[in-house]
Amino acid sequence: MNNEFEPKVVAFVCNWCTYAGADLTGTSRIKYASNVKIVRFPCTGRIDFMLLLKAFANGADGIIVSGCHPNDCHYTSGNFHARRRWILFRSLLDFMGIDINRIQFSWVSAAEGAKWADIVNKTVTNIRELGPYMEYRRAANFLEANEEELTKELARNKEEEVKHG
Amino acid sequence: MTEKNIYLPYLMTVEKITQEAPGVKTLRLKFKDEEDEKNFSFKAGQFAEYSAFGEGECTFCIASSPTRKGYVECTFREAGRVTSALAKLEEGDTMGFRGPYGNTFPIDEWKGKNLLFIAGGIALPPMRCVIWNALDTRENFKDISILYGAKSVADLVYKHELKEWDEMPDVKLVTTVDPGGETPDWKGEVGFVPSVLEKMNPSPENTIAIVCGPPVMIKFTFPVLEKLGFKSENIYTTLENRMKCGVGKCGRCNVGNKYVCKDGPVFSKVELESLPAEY
Amino acid sequence: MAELNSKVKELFEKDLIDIFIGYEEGTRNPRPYFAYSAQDADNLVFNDKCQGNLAVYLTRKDLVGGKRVGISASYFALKSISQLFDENQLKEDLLIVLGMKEDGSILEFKGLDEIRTYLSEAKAPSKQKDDELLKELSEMSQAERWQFWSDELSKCFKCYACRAACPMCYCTKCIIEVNRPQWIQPWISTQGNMEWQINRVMHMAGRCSDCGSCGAACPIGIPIHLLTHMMTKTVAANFGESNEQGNVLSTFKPDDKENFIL
Amino acid sequence: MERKYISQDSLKTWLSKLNDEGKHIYAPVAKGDKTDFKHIKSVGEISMEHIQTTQSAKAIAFPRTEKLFSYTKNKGDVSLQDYDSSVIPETVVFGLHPCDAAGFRPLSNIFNWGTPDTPFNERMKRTTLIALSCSQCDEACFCTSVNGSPGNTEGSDILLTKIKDGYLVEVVTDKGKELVSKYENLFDAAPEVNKEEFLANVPQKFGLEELQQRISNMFESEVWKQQSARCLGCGACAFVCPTCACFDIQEDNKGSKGSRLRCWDSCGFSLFTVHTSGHNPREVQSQRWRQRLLHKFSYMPERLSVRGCTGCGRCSRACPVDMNIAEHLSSISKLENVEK
Repeated sequence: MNNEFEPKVVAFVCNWCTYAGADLTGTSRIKYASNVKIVRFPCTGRIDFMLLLKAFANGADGIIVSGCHPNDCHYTSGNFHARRRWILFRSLLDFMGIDINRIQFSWVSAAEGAKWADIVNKTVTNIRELGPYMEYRRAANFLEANEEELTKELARNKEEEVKHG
Repeated sequence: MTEKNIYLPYLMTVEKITQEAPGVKTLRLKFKDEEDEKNFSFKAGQFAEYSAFGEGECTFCIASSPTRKGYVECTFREAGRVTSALAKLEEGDTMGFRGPYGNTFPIDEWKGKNLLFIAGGIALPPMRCVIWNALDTRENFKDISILYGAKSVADLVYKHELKEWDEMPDVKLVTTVDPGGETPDWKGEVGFVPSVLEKMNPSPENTIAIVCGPPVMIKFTFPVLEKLGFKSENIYTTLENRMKCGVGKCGRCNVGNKYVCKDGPVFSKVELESLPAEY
Repeated sequence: MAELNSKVKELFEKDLIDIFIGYEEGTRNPRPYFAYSAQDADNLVFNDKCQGNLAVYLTRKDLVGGKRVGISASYFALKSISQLFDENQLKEDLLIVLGMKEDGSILEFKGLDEIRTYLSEAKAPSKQKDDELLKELSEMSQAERWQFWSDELSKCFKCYACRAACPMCYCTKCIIEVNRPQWIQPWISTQGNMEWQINRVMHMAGRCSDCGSCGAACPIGIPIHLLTHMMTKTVAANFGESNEQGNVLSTFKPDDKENFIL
Repeated sequence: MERKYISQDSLKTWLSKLNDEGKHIYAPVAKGDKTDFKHIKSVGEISMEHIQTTQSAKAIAFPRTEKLFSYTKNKGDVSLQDYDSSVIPETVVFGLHPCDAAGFRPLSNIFNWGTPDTPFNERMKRTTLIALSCSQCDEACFCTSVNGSPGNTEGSDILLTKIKDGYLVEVVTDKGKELVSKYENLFDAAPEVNKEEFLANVPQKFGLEELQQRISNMFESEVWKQQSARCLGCGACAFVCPTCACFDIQEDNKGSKGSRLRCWDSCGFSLFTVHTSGHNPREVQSQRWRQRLLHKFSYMPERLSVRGCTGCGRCSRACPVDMNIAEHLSSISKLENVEK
């Protein structure tokens, strides 16, 4: 068994541009990292920031958020709204010490199959270097009352990590 | 551990699912562990906490009669997170059950009396438990009358049992639907429960009235009963309040210093009158 | 202060208001007070020890519903009032606002426009201490910031005093109470606590008056007002000080600048 | 009750030895201007200067969030994993004040009303309370108004009182005795002192009898509305209270595994009692404030034979809008026109 760390990356993409772009990547037979799981949304404006946090809490090591280029939104302005939200959200996360290097934002159009492959590959390489995102997951598992249990559990995890190299 | 964890539910198998009305289902539950079943008993009027694992717990009365052994039933309307999850269960699935909790209808004290059941909408389930209990021990009681009303014909729950009760020679059943809720072939009454009750004109003589329904129905039914000559000590109802623990600890369900989960859910009208209006 | 008392007295005597929202002397610091008559007006105080943002009471229906309301408002309360108007939460003809300047003088506003004009010209009270803390935090490494906030927020016991004290948190059902889907864990855990604050701050973005009442209200003393303070600065830096086109997050400019989208 | 003496240094040694034994020691630790109970690693962390910790010590037996049991789902089937009491460590709470120690009785009465509550009882069983008499108080303290006192031994296993350079040790229970007898050599004979001289002087704010006479008969009073007008409806008062025990039950579920959790809740929240139908028996803040006071001063004494308030004054200190409970209670105790 290969014990090398395989990053788990979740991609939140819009239906009209990036999803179609990712489709094109496939039909063009461009090979790219298989670590990404794509979640399709009607529009980037529809991607709630909580989903990103849920992804981290549930085991994602990296996140890609991607949609139509400015002025190309199927709904005219969804991506403009999304962009504002990301600007604020990203700076808030950074201020709270949540690792924003693990979130990649991008515009990928339906014609940019190669760009999609590139972004995924870049993100996966980047996350591979950063390693698994344990901090947020640990906070997710924290229950004060079960502190003792948690300590034991973490110790066990560590042992396993050591065992598996 | 020395004592039993009171929050740990019994595991139950969903044995039978009945669609009673739009959004209303009855689940028949069987204990997974025979030992649990043997040690379990309850009385008419008690309630329980039902859990859909992964979603949480919900409080309903036990809708089946204690005279019918081997299972418990609950009837509920899909309204929130837990009830929606319970409604999605299939026959053979496992759910949790914690109970029985609360007090009971003083059915033993009612021996030799007439019983008048008045229910509205989704409040027939708590009453169904007592009705079957009374019918299964029919010799203990004199006349049994049931007045049941719902918004529309479709919303009447326990349709097949209503038919069964209707066909019983020693039960007087009156069903009614709100004006506008009738269908062309509806043979029952049309009108709100309080006015139909007035028309029914039951005798208060040696009779216990058990009223269950939405607050507005209760509010208008009590004066009618009073007018008919029913004394407060002969009128019973059940209260419902939001609950989490079911055992008097979580602090939600009290009305004044009475806890619906411990002192209720069954209250006589006399008790109700002594409570502050906080329900 | 005597000016405030006589002004409010006058409002009652002329029968212009039914209730006046202000402060009275409290145990350690002044506390919110509601005057219902000219006589009550004698109890009103206003000084630099007055904490919180009185605008929070303007959306309390059981308190002010249908009443003609007067209020003594600090700079920050004025900002909140202006924002509440933008969000259609207040009625202009039911509200008389007395602006309380830092030097103790009173500003009488005739209508919302005057408040807006004043706010566009007035300088916000300085927040030197908060600015220093902000700087300190932003100079930390990401890991240190994580340590700081996860330590602080692990103490939170979710009493929601931050929400209750905030004039902009007037929703009758908060996101935290929505359970289908359950966006945020309602129980107390570091992650849930953090996500609660992230949601709170995101929902405040561009609406927050930066009054700091959330931090002042926190019984455990978690500096959550730094989050909103930081957000206010970020909003201003990215989208400018005024939001004439509407709330920051419900509008946009095609040329909004960022440097992180590939 | 056995009385002993321990010097400042020996006290530190004693606590260090208990810590070395593997007992979890919770003690007040200061950070900034707030002091709170924390699981300490060394006695050096302990702060003794504070008047009152921000939070009470109730979380030792009634944690903010606690697993009641866990389950594993497998298709339609479910298996349960019961509450595991073996993970609860032997615990010593040091430095709590008599008002906090007294708070464990109302808690215990709530959790054992009719049916015993396992998680609470298992934690209590493993907890020993070493309380510290109060030598100072502030304007929020009112223990003397609710039958308490700064040197009250009720609820404590051991009560320490600072006398000059050491502590008078009152060993109240067998649990306390156990902790002392193991390290007998650290203790000396108690000197002849009048303990009262070393205690804070907590002024009485209201007459308990006058309050009790009125409060049970004033459900419909206008007072609740007046008092609660500025209340914001947060849960700070309930969460810092040593006797507030209202809780919520929630589900933590991830994939096929999950747990049922109990977490703190407060009667001050607007949605605390709301029905599925949308009907809310306590619709406005005044009703919720009334519930808070009546629960503590009427319902609990009537049903559980114990008052739900020990006069620690935490709620008054924590309240963002200065809902000073002693002030409100004292105004109730002076009300006229209430049927007695």
